[in-house]
Amino acid sequence: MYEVKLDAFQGPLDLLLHLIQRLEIDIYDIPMAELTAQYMEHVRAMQVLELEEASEYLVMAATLLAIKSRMLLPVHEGEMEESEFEVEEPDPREELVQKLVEYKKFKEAANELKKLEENAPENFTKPPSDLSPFMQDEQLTLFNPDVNVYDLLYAFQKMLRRKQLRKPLKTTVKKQDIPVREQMFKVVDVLKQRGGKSSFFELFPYEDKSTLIVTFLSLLELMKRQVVYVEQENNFEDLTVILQKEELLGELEDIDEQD
Amino acid sequence: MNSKILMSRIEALLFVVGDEGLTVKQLADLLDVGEVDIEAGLSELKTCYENNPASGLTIKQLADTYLLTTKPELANTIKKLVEHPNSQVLSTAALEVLAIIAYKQPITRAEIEDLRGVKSERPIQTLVSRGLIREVGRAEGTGRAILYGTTKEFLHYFGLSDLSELPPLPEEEFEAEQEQTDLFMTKFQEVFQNENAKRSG
Amino acid sequence: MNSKILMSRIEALLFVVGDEGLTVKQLADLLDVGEVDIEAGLSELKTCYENNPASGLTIKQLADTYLLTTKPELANTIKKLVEHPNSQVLSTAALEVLAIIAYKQPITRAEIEDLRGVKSERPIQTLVSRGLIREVGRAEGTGRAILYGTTKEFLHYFGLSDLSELPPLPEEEFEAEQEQTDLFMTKFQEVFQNENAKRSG
Repeated sequence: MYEVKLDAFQGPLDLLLHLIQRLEIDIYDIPMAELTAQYMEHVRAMQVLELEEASEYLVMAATLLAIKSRMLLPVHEGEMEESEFEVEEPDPREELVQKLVEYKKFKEAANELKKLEENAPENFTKPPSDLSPFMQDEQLTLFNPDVNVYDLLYAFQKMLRRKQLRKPLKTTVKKQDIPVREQMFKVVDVLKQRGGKSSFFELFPYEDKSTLIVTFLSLLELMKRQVVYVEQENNFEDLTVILQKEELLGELEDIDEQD
Repeated sequence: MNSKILMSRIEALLFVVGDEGLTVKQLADLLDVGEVDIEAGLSELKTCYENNPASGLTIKQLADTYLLTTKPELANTIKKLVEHPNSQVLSTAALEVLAIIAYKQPITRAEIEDLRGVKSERPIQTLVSRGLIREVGRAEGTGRAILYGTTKEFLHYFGLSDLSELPPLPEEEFEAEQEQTDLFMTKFQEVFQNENAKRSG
Repeated sequence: MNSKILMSRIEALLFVVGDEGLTVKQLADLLDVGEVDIEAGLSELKTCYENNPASGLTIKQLADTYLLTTKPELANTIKKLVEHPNSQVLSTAALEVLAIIAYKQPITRAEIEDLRGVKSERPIQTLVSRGLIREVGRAEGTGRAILYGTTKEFLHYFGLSDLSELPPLPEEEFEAEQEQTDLFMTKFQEVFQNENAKRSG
């Protein structure tokens, strides 16, 4: 069984690179049978997740199978050993290898960009000043003639960002964190109201993220203490939370509140 | 804190906020020094600007807000920028207002000003007179404020056949939440599997 | 023009345009002096900022544009007021697409998708709306597909002043060839030694 995480891969090429690395395969001499088998197994596990790119994974699966079968075609003995006889019989893997190598290059480049992103020097600029006091009334030149929709979008974006950036100054009151302990009682109450059973998502009617997280933590605590348990009929179906104990009293003594 | 360092910090803060400016109290809070020190720093900065002919900046006080601005004697230089046909900048305010209207129409002036954080009467006027935006209705409520929207001329100007051809706005909020949910689900599944393992074990 | 006055004018203009910045040519046109004088003025201004501990500003170059920014050592002060623009980091998908565009620009969506082996519409959209990439033209042919390229914002975001400052693209091909050559040499030496052994034997 493989545990395949949602969105762990950036597509079939990424998955293949991962497998090649994990199986310590030489990218220039791929054992197709092994790689295909591993790939299929992963895709099978991932298909359940209904990835948006499911079709691309399947196309790649078909490609791998095709390459594998082409490699099984009989090859004349001599060709294998004496390179002088090597003629225009391209390796069926060649195109795939090229793709993988090319993709790997950009994957690494993306990592380099990530490092740059983390270490970018932090210079702050300012929004352009309001120049209307300097403008004539009859000012007609509005835009640079090259202005296009992207400038429009960017102007909007910049404005939004500017607005977002100033938020901390205005909202100085910090939100009061709800203690996990308190939320555990609430969760149990909700469950009692619903006859001891609720769908997982119905336990999260709260809008702000901190409440969501506290509710989640409290649910984990309740599970750990076996006050509730969670059922799921099939993979990735809705979860059902079921109350096991009516009373919480003894269960709350050793909760670590993170203050 | 060394007074020079304090000055550099005040200057940097006033610079990034631009036209909005900051009050002495805000500066004092941000820099964690007394208001007296901030006042001294501001006045020292201003003196430096005034005494330095190579500096184009000065500090202006509007009510209780201090802002960095260009020296009055440089007004003619700045005017050139506005008059210069190829300058990107002159478009900024109008372009921003136009962008807001394009993406948020129908929208009132008050809403636009709220989004931008500055008065926007002038750019709106200019855009109306250029035929890029127009009144498309009136808001409900006492004021019956004018609602603005874009015109056909707008589509023509930007080579669009339809508003739906505007590049879509980012879904960053959504993505960020999405990621959190994913993380959340991953964590949850981990715990869930552990629980299951315990049960079956 | 007196060089101090020129500096003050350059500073004032750069201040007013803010994150838009200005090129040497624009500055030269606006101030009606030669580009050489502008370059000298910019460099003199930068030196003054660097040497003055009471100054919070510096000059940064992005492609051919110059902008006024705060000094990097004041980042912590500014961050009390504003979030760092990079606080919302890019997803892996967006970084991959961005890397491809950065090194292969101008490039179409289809080419990007071919390289990555997956649909890439969403990350492209995110990058467009964050101002990191933009349409730079249309491909020849029936579809007239959009060609994407990186923006100045891209340079700013990654702290580059120029595309040439991008780290070189890893050259897998080269390494592979190297290895093949090595293998060849090893084989050759083996055979050679065998031959020698036979001869001497």
